[in-house]
Amino acid sequence: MNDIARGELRNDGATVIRVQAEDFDVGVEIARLRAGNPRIGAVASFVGVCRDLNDGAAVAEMTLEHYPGMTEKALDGIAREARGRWDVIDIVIVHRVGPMRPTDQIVLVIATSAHRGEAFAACEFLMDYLKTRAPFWKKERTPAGDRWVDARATDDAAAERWS
Amino acid sequence: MNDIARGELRNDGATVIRVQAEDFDVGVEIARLRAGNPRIGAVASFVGVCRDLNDGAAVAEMTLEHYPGMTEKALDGIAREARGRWDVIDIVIVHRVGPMRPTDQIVLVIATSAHRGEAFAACEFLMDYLKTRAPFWKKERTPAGDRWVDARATDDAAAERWS
Amino acid sequence: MLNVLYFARLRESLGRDTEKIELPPGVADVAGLTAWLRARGEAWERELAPGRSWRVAVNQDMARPESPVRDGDEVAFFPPVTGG
Amino acid sequence: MLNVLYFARLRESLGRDTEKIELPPGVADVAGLTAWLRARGEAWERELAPGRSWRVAVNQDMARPESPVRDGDEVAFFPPVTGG
Repeated sequence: MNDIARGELRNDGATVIRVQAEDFDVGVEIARLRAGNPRIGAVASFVGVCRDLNDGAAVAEMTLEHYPGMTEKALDGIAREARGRWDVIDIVIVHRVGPMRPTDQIVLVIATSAHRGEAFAACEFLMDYLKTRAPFWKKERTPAGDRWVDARATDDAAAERWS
Repeated sequence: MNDIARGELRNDGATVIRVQAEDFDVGVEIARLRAGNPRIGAVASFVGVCRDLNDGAAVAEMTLEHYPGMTEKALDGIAREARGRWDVIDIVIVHRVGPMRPTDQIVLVIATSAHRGEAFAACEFLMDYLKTRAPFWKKERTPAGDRWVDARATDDAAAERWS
Repeated sequence: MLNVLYFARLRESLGRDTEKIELPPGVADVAGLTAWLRARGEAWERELAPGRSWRVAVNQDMARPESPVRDGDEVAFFPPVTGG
Repeated sequence: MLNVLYFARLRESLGRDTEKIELPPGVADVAGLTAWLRARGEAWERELAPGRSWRVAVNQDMARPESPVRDGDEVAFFPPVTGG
């Protein structure tokens, strides 16, 4: 990568964090980022989706609870940590709360960069850290009744890869 | 992961490959995949974007040439290889050809899965292999004239990580 | 005064989402406050047992047993997070 | 008869995008066909020189110098790919 380009890229984008009940549109979010900075060459994104089956039980509906205040603080801290590790331009984190049904979108994470390696790494890091550090809790409605989803050991392992 | 769920997931989605001059909408593509399969829990995607600066030169426009016939064959082979390695549900590869300008979208790769680790890995693998194996060539228009973009050693290195 | 919050499974099991607690004498850290809450009775002892999985945040930052707790702090108890 | 294709920089330098070539006597693989093309003259020698970066596909699969070339094959010459 060209040194001048690197210098120009730093701190050039923005971090956007939203916690909302409303759905989101990945295409709209990416179009906004692209239009805002012609130095973006790579946009890595992740959408977490509500499944109809979790740990073998049929899920009819799910409700996401969070800790207002700490949520935004934790997500902002995760974004800062990603910026310290990779040369990303933009970071977008949108996390929905409230009731959701199978096939509904739950979370969106986008990382943009000049090159794809940094965008991919930052995006996966953001998701792994969000999964273990951001105060959200899922409660599922199944035929056997409501149940709080247990944290996964695989999520802790995924987050620990980065330390 | 639940064994029954794993078995049900295999070969359950589709591979979609398109080479086209038209733009694409990530949100529309993801919405279609989600609606088609309530077992999708993770959607990893990547959008490659035309930059206004490459190797230090200002880029006003770019043209993508490809090898009709081999392109589709190569992309299909890359998708099959990804399916052999990860438990993905859907794979979407859309690659544009023809003239493009800075901030325009060039390529879209999406991998869906029940869980995010496999979706991320498959998506990054698809991009790395596409970068070194799919017959596309970029020609940039710069103030110093037109020039064919040279292949990057970093792309070969990225693809070799997976072998 | 501490502002204590409970979320998710703990909110339901303990029957409250928030309460004001006068900083108990001798309590100076998360471990001390947890021990004091556990002494409240059965549900508290069960949910905050050493074998159960729960987390504590002090002033909206993840905390550890030895993290200090001071008058005026916001202390939250909740299960391991499951967002995304 | 071989159907030979050229793409990108090679298409421009060699001044053609496709041509039919009668399989030259003694040519049985990619290395042989490349050597035969290189003997055509200056631009060919320069673009297909061992030190230059180019790739060959036979019947739309990436090929190596030792890959066989047979009558009726589609053989393509092009620079390393730069898509995405």
